[in-house]
Amino acid sequence: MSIDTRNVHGVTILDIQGRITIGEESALIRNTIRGLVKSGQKNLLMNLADVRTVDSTGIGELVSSYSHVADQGGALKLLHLTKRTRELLAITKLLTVFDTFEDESQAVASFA
Amino acid sequence: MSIDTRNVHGVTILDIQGRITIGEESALIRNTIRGLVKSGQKNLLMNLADVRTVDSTGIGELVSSYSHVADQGGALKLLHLTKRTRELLAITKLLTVFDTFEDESQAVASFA
Amino acid sequence: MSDSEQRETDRQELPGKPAGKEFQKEFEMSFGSNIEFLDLVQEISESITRMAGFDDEASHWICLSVRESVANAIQHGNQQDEGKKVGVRFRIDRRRLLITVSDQGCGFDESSLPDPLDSGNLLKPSGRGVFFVHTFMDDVTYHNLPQGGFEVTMEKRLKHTT
Amino acid sequence: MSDSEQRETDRQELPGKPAGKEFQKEFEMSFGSNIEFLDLVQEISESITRMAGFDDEASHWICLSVRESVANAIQHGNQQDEGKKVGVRFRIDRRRLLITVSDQGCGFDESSLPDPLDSGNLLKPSGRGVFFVHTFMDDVTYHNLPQGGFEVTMEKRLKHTT
Ligand SMILES: Nc1ncnc2c1ncn2[C@@H]1O[C@H](COP(=O)(O)OP(=O)(O)O)[C@@H](O)[C@H]1O
Ligand SMILES: Nc1ncnc2c1ncn2[C@@H]1O[C@H](COP(=O)(O)OP(=O)(O)O)[C@@H](O)[C@H]1O
Repeated sequence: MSIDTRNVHGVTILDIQGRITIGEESALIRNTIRGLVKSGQKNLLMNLADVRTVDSTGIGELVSSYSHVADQGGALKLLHLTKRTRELLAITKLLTVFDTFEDESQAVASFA
Repeated sequence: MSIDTRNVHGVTILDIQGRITIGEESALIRNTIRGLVKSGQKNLLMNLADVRTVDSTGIGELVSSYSHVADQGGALKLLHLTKRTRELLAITKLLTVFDTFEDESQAVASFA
Repeated sequence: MSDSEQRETDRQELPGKPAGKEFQKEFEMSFGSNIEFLDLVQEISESITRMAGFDDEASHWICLSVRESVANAIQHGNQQDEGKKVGVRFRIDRRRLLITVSDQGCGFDESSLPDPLDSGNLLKPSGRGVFFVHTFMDDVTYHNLPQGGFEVTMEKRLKHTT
Repeated sequence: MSDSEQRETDRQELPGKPAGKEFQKEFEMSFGSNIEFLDLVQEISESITRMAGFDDEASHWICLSVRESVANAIQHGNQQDEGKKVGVRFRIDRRRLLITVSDQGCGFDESSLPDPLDSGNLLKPSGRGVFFVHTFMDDVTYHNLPQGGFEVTMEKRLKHTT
Protein backbone atom coordinates (compact mmCIF):
# COMPACT_ATOMS: atom_id res chain seq x y z
CA MET A 1 0.00 0.00 0.00
CA SER A 2 1.23 3.51 -0.76
CA ILE A 3 0.01 7.05 -0.16
CA ASP A 4 1.06 9.94 -2.39
CA THR A 5 0.08 13.42 -1.33
CA ARG A 6 -0.26 16.49 -3.55
CA ASN A 7 -1.59 19.96 -3.02
CA VAL A 8 -4.31 21.47 -5.21
CA HIS A 9 -5.56 24.98 -4.34
CA GLY A 10 -4.94 24.51 -0.64
CA VAL A 11 -6.44 21.04 -0.50
CA THR A 12 -4.18 18.08 0.23
CA ILE A 13 -5.14 15.14 -1.94
CA LEU A 14 -4.04 11.70 -0.76
CA ASP A 15 -3.82 9.21 -3.63
CA ILE A 16 -4.05 5.83 -1.98
CA GLN A 17 -2.99 2.68 -3.71
CA GLY A 18 -3.52 -0.85 -2.47
CA ARG A 19 -5.86 -1.75 0.31
CA ILE A 20 -7.07 -0.35 3.59
CA THR A 21 -7.13 -3.26 5.96
CA ILE A 22 -6.15 -4.40 9.41
CA GLY A 23 -2.46 -4.01 10.23
CA GLU A 24 0.20 -1.84 8.63
CA GLU A 25 -2.15 -0.40 6.04
CA SER A 26 -4.50 1.15 8.59
CA ALA A 27 -1.58 2.36 10.67
CA LEU A 28 -0.05 4.09 7.65
CA ILE A 29 -3.29 5.97 6.97
CA ARG A 30 -3.62 6.99 10.59
CA ASN A 31 -0.05 8.26 10.84
CA THR A 32 -0.17 10.09 7.53
CA ILE A 33 -3.41 11.88 8.37
CA ARG A 34 -2.24 12.80 11.85
CA GLY A 35 1.05 14.08 10.46
CA LEU A 36 -0.71 16.27 7.91
CA VAL A 37 -3.09 17.74 10.46
CA LYS A 38 -0.21 18.44 12.82
CA SER A 39 1.62 20.34 10.09
CA GLY A 40 -1.48 22.45 9.52
CA GLN A 41 -2.90 20.74 6.45
CA LYS A 42 -6.51 20.24 7.44
CA ASN A 43 -8.35 20.20 4.14
CA LEU A 44 -7.93 16.56 3.17
CA LEU A 45 -9.30 14.66 0.21
CA MET A 46 -8.69 10.92 0.02
CA ASN A 47 -8.64 9.54 -3.52
CA LEU A 48 -9.78 5.92 -3.18
CA ALA A 49 -9.85 5.08 -6.91
CA ASP A 50 -7.03 2.56 -6.58
CA VAL A 51 -8.11 0.95 -3.33
CA ARG A 52 -9.05 -2.64 -4.05
CA THR A 53 -10.00 -3.90 -0.63
CA VAL A 54 -11.32 -2.33 2.53
CA ASP A 55 -12.19 -4.33 5.64
CA SER A 56 -13.97 -3.34 8.85
CA THR A 57 -10.71 -2.13 10.40
CA GLY A 58 -10.14 0.00 7.30
CA ILE A 59 -13.61 1.49 7.54
CA GLY A 60 -12.91 2.15 11.21
CA GLU A 61 -9.70 3.93 10.28
CA LEU A 62 -11.55 6.17 7.80
CA VAL A 63 -14.04 7.04 10.52
CA SER A 64 -11.33 7.78 13.11
CA SER A 65 -9.48 9.93 10.63
CA TYR A 66 -12.67 11.78 9.78
CA SER A 67 -13.35 12.53 13.46
CA HIS A 68 -9.77 13.50 14.19
CA VAL A 69 -9.60 15.97 11.31
CA ALA A 70 -13.00 17.45 12.20
CA ASP A 71 -11.93 17.81 15.85
CA GLN A 72 -8.95 19.85 14.69
CA GLY A 73 -11.18 22.15 12.68
CA GLY A 74 -10.53 20.59 9.28
CA ALA A 75 -12.44 18.36 6.90
CA LEU A 76 -11.78 14.91 5.42
CA LYS A 77 -13.67 14.05 2.24
CA LEU A 78 -13.59 11.10 -0.14
CA LEU A 79 -13.01 10.99 -3.89
CA HIS A 80 -13.58 8.27 -6.49
CA LEU A 81 -15.04 5.47 -4.41
CA THR A 82 -14.94 2.10 -6.11
CA LYS A 83 -18.21 0.22 -6.34
CA ARG A 84 -17.11 -2.02 -3.48
CA THR A 85 -15.97 0.75 -1.17
CA ARG A 86 -19.21 2.62 -1.87
CA GLU A 87 -21.16 -0.50 -0.98
CA LEU A 88 -19.38 -0.83 2.39
CA LEU A 89 -20.03 2.83 3.21
CA ALA A 90 -23.66 2.45 2.15
CA ILE A 91 -24.44 -0.57 4.31
CA THR A 92 -22.71 1.02 7.31
CA LYS A 93 -24.72 4.25 6.74
CA LEU A 94 -21.43 6.13 6.48
CA LEU A 95 -22.41 7.66 3.14
CA THR A 96 -24.58 9.91 5.32
CA VAL A 97 -21.45 10.96 7.22
CA PHE A 98 -18.79 11.39 4.55
CA ASP A 99 -18.86 13.91 1.73
CA THR A 100 -18.02 11.90 -1.38
CA PHE A 101 -17.17 13.09 -4.88
CA GLU A 102 -16.72 11.67 -8.32
CA ASP A 103 -15.02 14.75 -9.73
CA GLU A 104 -11.74 16.07 -8.36
CA SER A 105 -12.24 19.77 -9.13
CA GLN A 106 -15.74 19.76 -7.64
CA ALA A 107 -14.31 18.07 -4.57
CA VAL A 108 -11.53 20.66 -4.26
CA ALA A 109 -14.01 23.52 -4.78
CA SER A 110 -16.20 22.18 -1.96
CA PHE A 111 -13.53 23.07 0.62
CA ALA A 112 -13.62 26.79 -0.33
CA MET B 1 0.10 -23.73 -20.24
CA SER B 2 0.25 -23.36 -24.00
CA ILE B 3 2.16 -24.98 -26.85
CA ASP B 4 2.78 -23.17 -30.14
CA THR B 5 4.29 -25.13 -32.98
CA ARG B 6 6.21 -23.75 -35.93
CA ASN B 7 8.23 -25.32 -38.69
CA VAL B 8 11.84 -24.33 -39.43
CA HIS B 9 13.65 -26.21 -42.22
CA GLY B 10 11.72 -29.41 -41.64
CA VAL B 11 12.05 -29.27 -37.86
CA THR B 12 8.93 -28.73 -35.74
CA ILE B 13 9.69 -26.38 -32.90
CA LEU B 14 7.33 -26.49 -29.93
CA ASP B 15 7.37 -23.24 -27.94
CA ILE B 16 6.07 -24.21 -24.55
CA GLN B 17 4.79 -21.66 -22.09
CA GLY B 18 3.84 -22.27 -18.50
CA ARG B 19 4.77 -25.37 -16.62
CA ILE B 20 5.15 -29.06 -17.21
CA THR B 21 3.58 -30.73 -14.23
CA ILE B 22 1.22 -33.46 -13.16
CA GLY B 23 -2.25 -33.25 -14.68
CA GLU B 24 -3.49 -31.40 -17.76
CA GLU B 25 -0.10 -29.93 -18.56
CA SER B 26 1.59 -33.30 -18.98
CA ALA B 27 -1.37 -34.67 -20.90
CA LEU B 28 -1.24 -31.74 -23.32
CA ILE B 29 2.45 -32.39 -24.05
CA ARG B 30 1.82 -36.08 -24.56
CA ASN B 31 -1.10 -35.55 -26.91
CA THR B 32 0.62 -32.85 -28.90
CA ILE B 33 3.76 -34.92 -29.42
CA ARG B 34 1.80 -38.03 -30.34
CA GLY B 35 -0.33 -36.05 -32.77
CA LEU B 36 2.74 -34.58 -34.49
CA VAL B 37 4.45 -37.95 -34.82
CA LYS B 38 1.27 -39.49 -36.23
CA SER B 39 1.06 -36.76 -38.87
CA GLY B 40 4.63 -37.54 -39.88
CA GLN B 41 6.47 -34.72 -38.09
CA LYS B 42 9.24 -36.59 -36.31
CA ASN B 43 11.99 -34.00 -35.99
CA LEU B 44 10.90 -32.26 -32.83
CA LEU B 45 12.59 -29.50 -30.87
CA MET B 46 11.03 -28.40 -27.57
CA ASN B 47 11.77 -24.80 -26.63
CA LEU B 48 11.64 -24.72 -22.82
CA ALA B 49 12.72 -21.09 -22.36
CA ASP B 50 9.35 -20.10 -20.92
CA VAL B 51 8.77 -23.13 -18.73
CA ARG B 52 8.84 -22.00 -15.15
CA THR B 53 8.19 -25.23 -13.31
CA VAL B 54 8.76 -28.89 -14.03
CA ASP B 55 7.93 -31.64 -11.57
CA SER B 56 8.74 -35.37 -11.58
CA THR B 57 5.65 -36.14 -13.66
CA GLY B 58 6.77 -33.48 -16.14
CA ILE B 59 10.25 -34.99 -16.35
CA GLY B 60 8.57 -38.37 -16.85
CA GLU B 61 6.51 -36.93 -19.69
CA LEU B 62 9.63 -35.57 -21.40
CA VAL B 63 11.22 -39.01 -21.14
CA SER B 64 8.11 -40.80 -22.48
CA SER B 65 7.90 -38.37 -25.36
CA TYR B 66 11.58 -38.86 -26.11
CA SER B 67 11.16 -42.65 -26.23
CA HIS B 68 7.98 -42.50 -28.26
CA VAL B 69 9.51 -40.24 -30.92
CA ALA B 70 12.67 -42.35 -31.08
CA ASP B 71 10.59 -45.55 -31.42
CA GLN B 72 8.89 -44.01 -34.45
CA GLY B 73 12.24 -43.22 -36.07
CA GLY B 74 12.32 -39.54 -35.14
CA ALA B 75 14.20 -37.40 -32.65
CA LEU B 76 13.13 -35.14 -29.79
CA LYS B 77 15.64 -32.53 -28.63
CA LEU B 78 15.53 -29.69 -26.12
CA LEU B 79 16.24 -25.99 -26.57
CA HIS B 80 16.84 -23.17 -24.07
CA LEU B 81 16.66 -24.99 -20.76
CA THR B 82 16.18 -22.69 -17.79
CA LYS B 83 18.66 -23.05 -14.97
CA ARG B 84 16.08 -24.97 -12.96
CA THR B 85 15.06 -27.36 -15.72
CA ARG B 86 18.73 -28.02 -16.45
CA GLU B 87 19.29 -28.77 -12.77
CA LEU B 88 16.48 -31.36 -12.75
CA LEU B 89 17.84 -33.04 -15.89
CA ALA B 90 21.34 -33.00 -14.42
CA ILE B 91 20.45 -34.65 -11.11
CA THR B 92 18.35 -37.29 -12.89
CA LYS B 93 21.25 -37.98 -15.32
CA LEU B 94 18.93 -37.16 -18.21
CA LEU B 95 21.36 -34.61 -19.63
CA THR B 96 23.22 -37.72 -20.81
CA VAL B 97 20.07 -38.83 -22.67
CA PHE B 98 18.71 -35.63 -24.21
CA ASP B 99 20.44 -33.51 -26.83
CA THR B 100 20.13 -29.96 -25.52
CA PHE B 101 20.90 -26.67 -27.25
CA GLU B 102 21.23 -23.02 -26.38
CA ASP B 103 21.05 -21.82 -29.98
CA GLU B 104 18.03 -22.42 -32.18
CA SER B 105 19.78 -22.57 -35.55
CA GLN B 106 22.42 -24.96 -34.23
CA ALA B 107 19.63 -27.10 -32.83
CA VAL B 108 17.77 -27.11 -36.15
CA ALA B 109 20.98 -27.89 -38.07
CA SER B 110 21.64 -30.90 -35.83
CA PHE B 111 18.62 -32.72 -37.30
CA ALA B 112 20.07 -32.60 -40.85
CA MET C 1 -31.34 -32.77 8.95
CA SER C 2 -31.46 -29.38 10.64
CA ASP C 3 -28.44 -27.12 10.66
CA SER C 4 -27.69 -27.78 14.28
CA GLU C 5 -27.98 -31.53 13.85
CA GLN C 6 -25.61 -31.25 10.92
CA ARG C 7 -23.19 -29.36 13.10
CA GLU C 8 -23.42 -32.04 15.74
CA THR C 9 -22.53 -34.67 13.16
CA ASP C 10 -19.58 -32.63 12.00
CA ARG C 11 -18.22 -32.29 15.47
CA GLN C 12 -18.42 -35.98 16.17
CA GLU C 13 -16.46 -36.75 13.05
CA LEU C 14 -13.07 -38.08 14.05
CA PRO C 15 -9.99 -36.57 12.51
CA GLY C 16 -8.99 -38.81 9.63
CA LYS C 17 -12.50 -40.15 9.14
CA PRO C 18 -13.93 -39.73 5.63
CA ALA C 19 -16.00 -36.61 5.14
CA GLY C 20 -19.77 -36.90 4.92
CA LYS C 21 -20.75 -37.94 1.41
CA GLU C 22 -22.77 -34.79 0.84
CA PHE C 23 -19.62 -32.65 0.65
CA GLN C 24 -17.77 -32.93 -2.58
CA LYS C 25 -14.68 -31.10 -1.49
CA GLU C 26 -13.29 -30.26 1.88
CA PHE C 27 -10.31 -28.18 2.91
CA GLU C 28 -9.33 -27.17 6.41
CA MET C 29 -6.45 -25.40 8.04
CA SER C 30 -5.22 -24.41 11.44
CA PHE C 31 -2.53 -21.98 12.53
CA GLY C 32 -1.11 -20.06 15.47
CA SER C 33 -2.82 -16.78 16.32
CA ASN C 34 -0.63 -14.43 14.38
CA ILE C 35 -2.17 -11.70 12.25
CA GLU C 36 0.60 -12.41 9.74
CA PHE C 37 -1.44 -15.40 8.50
CA LEU C 38 -4.41 -13.24 7.45
CA ASP C 39 -3.19 -12.64 3.92
CA LEU C 40 -2.49 -16.31 3.39
CA VAL C 41 -5.98 -17.16 4.62
CA GLN C 42 -7.34 -14.58 2.19
CA GLU C 43 -5.46 -16.13 -0.75
CA ILE C 44 -6.70 -19.57 0.21
CA SER C 45 -10.27 -18.31 0.54
CA GLU C 46 -10.05 -16.84 -2.94
CA SER C 47 -8.89 -20.14 -4.43
CA ILE C 48 -11.58 -22.11 -2.63
CA THR C 49 -14.44 -19.78 -3.55
CA ARG C 50 -13.29 -19.96 -7.17
CA MET C 51 -13.22 -23.77 -6.91
CA ALA C 52 -16.75 -23.67 -5.51
CA GLY C 53 -17.92 -21.72 -8.56
CA PHE C 54 -18.49 -18.19 -7.23
CA ASP C 55 -17.79 -15.20 -9.47
CA ASP C 56 -15.31 -12.45 -8.55
CA GLU C 57 -17.91 -10.26 -6.94
CA ALA C 58 -19.43 -12.93 -4.70
CA SER C 59 -15.95 -14.21 -3.93
CA HIS C 60 -14.81 -10.78 -2.74
CA TRP C 61 -17.52 -10.56 -0.09
CA ILE C 62 -17.15 -14.16 1.04
CA CYS C 63 -13.41 -13.67 1.48
CA LEU C 64 -14.00 -10.43 3.38
CA SER C 65 -16.31 -12.33 5.74
CA VAL C 66 -13.66 -14.99 6.30
CA ARG C 67 -11.04 -12.30 6.88
CA GLU C 68 -13.21 -10.55 9.48
CA SER C 69 -13.95 -13.81 11.26
CA VAL C 70 -10.33 -14.91 11.32
CA ALA C 71 -9.17 -11.47 12.52
CA ASN C 72 -11.71 -11.71 15.35
CA ALA C 73 -10.63 -15.26 16.21
CA ILE C 74 -6.99 -14.17 16.42
CA GLN C 75 -7.58 -10.91 18.29
CA HIS C 76 -10.68 -11.32 20.43
CA GLY C 77 -10.88 -15.11 20.68
CA ASN C 78 -7.26 -16.09 21.17
CA GLN C 79 -5.99 -12.67 22.29
CA GLN C 80 -3.09 -13.02 19.85
CA ASP C 81 -1.61 -15.85 21.94
CA GLU C 82 0.40 -17.61 19.22
CA GLY C 83 0.18 -20.89 21.08
CA LYS C 84 -3.60 -20.86 20.58
CA LYS C 85 -4.91 -22.12 17.28
CA VAL C 86 -7.40 -20.74 14.81
CA GLY C 87 -9.13 -23.30 12.60
CA VAL C 88 -10.82 -22.61 9.28
CA ARG C 89 -12.79 -25.22 7.39
CA PHE C 90 -14.30 -24.99 3.91
CA ARG C 91 -16.84 -27.47 2.67
CA ILE C 92 -18.05 -27.29 -0.88
CA ASP C 93 -21.05 -29.06 -2.26
CA ARG C 94 -23.14 -28.52 -5.35
CA ARG C 95 -25.40 -25.98 -3.68
CA ARG C 96 -23.25 -24.04 -1.27
CA LEU C 97 -20.00 -23.26 0.46
CA LEU C 98 -19.96 -23.84 4.21
CA ILE C 99 -17.20 -22.15 6.20
CA THR C 100 -16.38 -22.47 9.88
CA VAL C 101 -13.83 -20.40 11.78
CA SER C 102 -12.97 -21.58 15.28
CA ASP C 103 -10.77 -20.31 18.08
CA GLN C 104 -9.81 -21.36 21.61
CA GLY C 105 -11.40 -18.41 23.37
CA CYS C 106 -14.57 -17.97 25.42
CA GLY C 107 -16.71 -16.51 22.66
CA PHE C 108 -19.24 -13.74 23.05
CA ASP C 109 -22.93 -13.14 23.14
CA GLU C 110 -24.09 -11.75 19.84
CA SER C 111 -27.24 -10.24 21.32
CA SER C 112 -25.13 -7.96 23.51
CA LEU C 113 -23.26 -6.38 20.59
CA PRO C 114 -24.06 -2.72 19.92
CA ASP C 115 -25.77 -2.08 16.57
CA PRO C 116 -23.21 -0.31 14.35
CA LEU C 117 -26.08 1.39 12.49
CA ASP C 118 -27.40 3.19 15.57
CA SER C 119 -26.75 6.87 15.04
CA GLY C 120 -24.77 6.97 18.30
CA ASN C 121 -22.42 4.29 16.95
CA LEU C 122 -21.86 5.55 13.42
CA LEU C 123 -18.60 7.27 14.31
CA LYS C 124 -17.19 4.45 16.40
CA PRO C 125 -13.90 3.15 15.00
CA SER C 126 -14.80 -0.51 15.55
CA GLY C 127 -17.69 -2.93 15.81
CA ARG C 128 -18.48 -3.62 12.15
CA GLY C 129 -16.87 -7.02 11.56
CA VAL C 130 -19.70 -9.27 12.74
CA PHE C 131 -22.15 -6.99 10.94
CA PHE C 132 -20.24 -7.48 7.66
CA VAL C 133 -20.33 -11.23 8.07
CA HIS C 134 -24.10 -11.17 8.58
CA THR C 135 -24.53 -8.86 5.62
CA PHE C 136 -22.55 -10.85 3.11
CA MET C 137 -23.19 -14.45 4.11
CA ASP C 138 -26.49 -16.29 3.84
CA ASP C 139 -26.59 -18.02 7.16
CA VAL C 140 -24.39 -17.24 10.14
CA THR C 141 -24.31 -18.76 13.62
CA TYR C 142 -21.92 -18.12 16.48
CA HIS C 143 -21.66 -20.81 19.13
CA ASN C 144 -19.47 -22.16 21.87
CA LEU C 145 -18.04 -25.61 21.23
CA PRO C 146 -18.80 -28.47 23.64
CA GLN C 147 -15.07 -29.29 23.89
CA GLY C 148 -14.25 -25.64 24.62
CA GLY C 149 -13.54 -22.83 22.23
CA PHE C 150 -15.79 -20.86 19.97
CA GLU C 151 -16.89 -21.14 16.38
CA VAL C 152 -18.69 -19.19 13.70
CA THR C 153 -20.40 -21.15 10.93
CA MET C 154 -21.35 -19.31 7.78
CA GLU C 155 -22.91 -20.52 4.60
CA LYS C 156 -23.08 -19.03 1.13
CA ARG C 157 -25.41 -20.57 -1.39
CA LEU C 158 -24.50 -20.75 -5.05
CA LYS C 159 -26.77 -18.49 -7.08
CA HIS C 160 -27.85 -21.05 -9.66
CA THR C 161 -29.72 -23.06 -7.02
CA THR C 162 -33.12 -22.00 -5.75
CA MET D 1 16.24 -34.38 21.67
CA SER D 2 16.75 -36.74 18.72
CA ASP D 3 14.64 -36.40 15.60
CA SER D 4 12.58 -39.45 16.40
CA GLU D 5 11.94 -38.34 19.96
CA GLN D 6 10.85 -35.00 18.61
CA ARG D 7 8.44 -36.76 16.29
CA GLU D 8 7.04 -38.76 19.15
CA THR D 9 6.38 -35.55 21.07
CA ASP D 10 4.67 -34.03 18.06
CA ARG D 11 2.36 -36.99 17.72
CA GLN D 12 1.30 -36.96 21.32
CA GLU D 13 0.33 -33.34 21.09
CA LEU D 14 -3.44 -33.10 21.30
CA PRO D 15 -5.29 -31.11 18.68
CA GLY D 16 -5.92 -27.69 20.08
CA LYS D 17 -3.02 -27.87 22.53
CA PRO D 18 -0.48 -25.08 22.20
CA ALA D 19 2.43 -25.89 19.92
CA GLY D 20 5.79 -26.65 21.45
CA LYS D 21 7.50 -23.41 22.42
CA GLU D 22 10.38 -24.04 20.08
CA PHE D 23 8.21 -23.42 17.01
CA GLN D 24 7.51 -19.80 16.32
CA LYS D 25 4.91 -20.33 13.66
CA GLU D 26 2.78 -23.26 12.74
CA PHE D 27 0.36 -23.79 9.88
CA GLU D 28 -1.40 -27.00 8.97
CA MET D 29 -4.02 -28.07 6.50
CA SER D 30 -5.99 -31.10 5.49
CA PHE D 31 -8.08 -31.84 2.41
CA GLY D 32 -9.80 -34.58 0.44
CA SER D 33 -7.59 -36.52 -1.96
CA ASN D 34 -8.25 -34.54 -5.09
CA ILE D 35 -5.37 -33.54 -7.35
CA GLU D 36 -7.23 -30.25 -7.85
CA PHE D 37 -5.84 -29.08 -4.49
CA LEU D 38 -2.21 -29.39 -5.62
CA ASP D 39 -1.93 -25.84 -6.95
CA LEU D 40 -3.43 -24.41 -3.79
CA VAL D 41 -0.95 -26.39 -1.70
CA GLN D 42 1.81 -25.03 -3.90
CA GLU D 43 0.68 -21.42 -3.36
CA ILE D 44 0.48 -21.98 0.37
CA SER D 45 3.94 -23.57 0.41
CA GLU D 46 5.33 -20.54 -1.38
CA SER D 47 3.84 -18.15 1.17
CA ILE D 48 5.09 -20.19 4.10
CA THR D 49 8.64 -20.62 2.77
CA ARG D 50 8.77 -16.85 2.21
CA MET D 51 7.53 -16.31 5.79
CA ALA D 52 10.25 -18.66 7.00
CA GLY D 53 12.87 -16.53 5.28
CA PHE D 54 13.96 -18.63 2.29
CA ASP D 55 14.93 -16.93 -0.96
CA ASP D 56 13.17 -17.63 -4.28
CA GLU D 57 15.59 -20.32 -5.32
CA ALA D 58 15.45 -22.33 -2.08
CA SER D 59 11.69 -21.81 -1.97
CA HIS D 60 11.26 -23.28 -5.45
CA TRP D 61 12.87 -26.58 -4.49
CA ILE D 62 11.14 -26.81 -1.13
CA CYS D 63 7.77 -26.26 -2.80
CA LEU D 64 8.59 -28.86 -5.45
CA SER D 65 9.33 -31.34 -2.66
CA VAL D 66 6.01 -30.58 -1.00
CA ARG D 67 4.24 -30.92 -4.33
CA GLU D 68 5.80 -34.33 -5.01
CA SER D 69 4.96 -35.56 -1.52
CA VAL D 70 1.36 -34.36 -1.70
CA ALA D 71 0.90 -35.83 -5.18
CA ASN D 72 2.17 -39.17 -3.83
CA ALA D 73 -0.11 -38.95 -0.78
CA ILE D 74 -3.13 -38.32 -3.01
CA GLN D 75 -2.30 -40.89 -5.67
CA HIS D 76 -0.35 -43.69 -4.05
CA GLY D 77 -1.32 -43.25 -0.41
CA ASN D 78 -5.02 -42.48 -0.65
CA GLN D 79 -5.57 -43.84 -4.17
CA GLN D 80 -7.46 -40.65 -5.04
CA ASP D 81 -10.29 -41.62 -2.68
CA GLU D 82 -11.71 -38.15 -1.98
CA GLY D 83 -13.06 -39.32 1.36
CA LYS D 84 -9.50 -39.91 2.54
CA LYS D 85 -7.56 -36.94 3.81
CA VAL D 86 -4.11 -35.62 3.12
CA GLY D 87 -2.54 -33.54 5.87
CA VAL D 88 0.28 -31.04 5.48
CA ARG D 89 1.94 -29.31 8.40
CA PHE D 90 4.52 -26.53 8.34
CA ARG D 91 6.51 -25.59 11.41
CA ILE D 92 8.82 -22.64 11.29
CA ASP D 93 11.48 -21.83 13.82
CA ARG D 94 14.55 -19.65 13.70
CA ARG D 95 16.74 -22.36 12.25
CA ARG D 96 14.56 -24.41 9.94
CA LEU D 97 11.29 -25.26 8.28
CA LEU D 98 9.84 -28.64 9.19
CA ILE D 99 7.17 -30.07 6.89
CA THR D 100 5.11 -33.22 7.27
CA VAL D 101 2.78 -34.70 4.67
CA SER D 102 0.50 -37.48 5.82
CA ASP D 103 -2.05 -39.75 4.16
CA GLN D 104 -4.39 -42.55 5.18
CA GLY D 105 -2.72 -45.26 3.12
CA CYS D 106 -0.42 -48.17 3.97
CA GLY D 107 2.82 -46.49 3.05
CA PHE D 108 5.76 -48.13 1.32
CA ASP D 109 9.22 -49.42 2.01
CA GLU D 110 11.74 -46.90 0.77
CA SER D 111 14.51 -49.48 0.55
CA SER D 112 12.53 -51.38 -2.08
CA LEU D 113 12.29 -48.42 -4.47
CA PRO D 114 14.28 -48.76 -7.70
CA ASP D 115 17.11 -46.23 -8.08
CA PRO D 116 16.05 -43.75 -10.79
CA LEU D 117 19.74 -43.18 -11.62
CA ASP D 118 20.42 -46.82 -12.57
CA SER D 119 21.05 -46.86 -16.29
CA GLY D 120 18.21 -49.36 -16.74
CA ASN D 121 15.79 -46.90 -15.13
CA LEU D 122 16.82 -43.66 -16.83
CA LEU D 123 14.10 -43.93 -19.47
CA LYS D 124 11.32 -44.91 -17.08
CA PRO D 125 8.48 -42.40 -17.08
CA SER D 126 8.06 -42.44 -13.29
CA GLY D 127 9.87 -43.04 -10.04
CA ARG D 128 11.62 -39.71 -9.49
CA GLY D 129 9.40 -38.01 -6.88
CA VAL D 130 10.90 -39.48 -3.72
CA PHE D 131 14.35 -38.96 -5.23
CA PHE D 132 13.60 -35.24 -5.71
CA VAL D 133 12.47 -34.88 -2.12
CA HIS D 134 15.70 -36.45 -0.87
CA THR D 135 17.74 -34.27 -3.19
CA PHE D 136 16.23 -30.95 -2.23
CA MET D 137 15.43 -31.35 1.47
CA ASP D 138 17.98 -31.67 4.26
CA ASP D 139 16.46 -34.46 6.25
CA VAL D 140 13.71 -36.79 5.08
CA THR D 141 12.04 -39.73 6.81
CA TYR D 142 9.12 -41.86 5.69
CA HIS D 143 7.24 -43.72 8.41
CA ASN D 144 3.96 -45.40 9.19
CA LEU D 145 1.91 -43.70 11.88
CA PRO D 146 0.94 -45.62 15.04
CA GLN D 147 -2.70 -44.62 14.60
CA GLY D 148 -2.65 -45.82 10.98
CA GLY D 149 -1.67 -43.91 7.89
CA PHE D 150 1.66 -42.82 6.56
CA GLU D 151 3.78 -39.73 6.82
CA VAL D 152 6.84 -38.12 5.35
CA THR D 153 8.74 -35.62 7.48
CA MET D 154 11.17 -33.30 5.76
CA GLU D 155 13.30 -30.51 7.10
CA LYS D 156 15.03 -27.60 5.44
CA ARG D 157 17.54 -25.59 7.40
CA LEU D 158 17.89 -21.87 6.91
CA LYS D 159 21.27 -21.06 5.37
CA HIS D 160 22.34 -18.42 7.85
CA THR D 161 22.56 -20.95 10.67
CA THR D 162 25.50 -23.28 11.05
N1 LIG E 1 -14.07 -14.84 18.02
C1 LIG E 1 -14.45 -13.99 18.98
N2 LIG E 1 -14.21 -14.29 20.29
C2 LIG E 1 -14.59 -13.45 21.28
N3 LIG E 1 -15.20 -12.29 21.06
C3 LIG E 1 -15.47 -11.92 19.79
C4 LIG E 1 -15.11 -12.76 18.70
N4 LIG E 1 -15.52 -12.15 17.57
C5 LIG E 1 -16.10 -11.00 17.93
N5 LIG E 1 -16.08 -10.84 19.28
C6 LIG E 1 -16.64 -9.75 20.07
O1 LIG E 1 -17.56 -9.07 19.28
C7 LIG E 1 -17.20 -7.69 19.18
C8 LIG E 1 -17.58 -7.15 17.82
O2 LIG E 1 -16.76 -7.70 16.82
P1 LIG E 1 -16.70 -6.99 15.43
O3 LIG E 1 -18.06 -6.72 14.97
O4 LIG E 1 -15.84 -7.81 14.53
O5 LIG E 1 -15.99 -5.61 15.70
P2 LIG E 1 -14.53 -5.30 16.24
O6 LIG E 1 -13.69 -6.51 16.02
O7 LIG E 1 -14.13 -4.12 15.43
O8 LIG E 1 -14.71 -4.96 17.70
C9 LIG E 1 -15.72 -7.65 19.46
O9 LIG E 1 -15.31 -6.41 19.95
C10 LIG E 1 -15.59 -8.76 20.49
O10 LIG E 1 -15.93 -8.29 21.77
N1 LIG F 1 2.48 -41.69 0.13
C1 LIG F 1 2.73 -42.89 -0.42
N2 LIG F 1 2.00 -43.98 -0.11
C2 LIG F 1 2.24 -45.17 -0.67
N3 LIG F 1 3.22 -45.39 -1.58
C3 LIG F 1 3.98 -44.35 -1.96
C4 LIG F 1 3.79 -43.05 -1.40
N4 LIG F 1 4.71 -42.22 -1.95
C5 LIG F 1 5.42 -42.97 -2.79
N5 LIG F 1 5.01 -44.24 -2.80
C6 LIG F 1 5.58 -45.38 -3.57
O1 LIG F 1 6.86 -45.04 -3.98
C7 LIG F 1 6.95 -45.12 -5.40
C8 LIG F 1 7.90 -44.07 -5.92
O2 LIG F 1 7.33 -42.78 -5.77
P1 LIG F 1 7.94 -41.59 -6.61
O3 LIG F 1 9.42 -41.61 -6.46
O4 LIG F 1 7.24 -40.35 -6.21
O5 LIG F 1 7.63 -41.94 -8.12
P2 LIG F 1 6.21 -42.10 -8.85
O6 LIG F 1 5.19 -41.41 -8.01
O7 LIG F 1 6.46 -41.45 -10.15
O8 LIG F 1 5.98 -43.58 -8.95
C9 LIG F 1 5.54 -44.98 -5.90
O9 LIG F 1 5.37 -45.57 -7.17
C10 LIG F 1 4.76 -45.68 -4.81
O10 LIG F 1 4.78 -47.07 -4.99
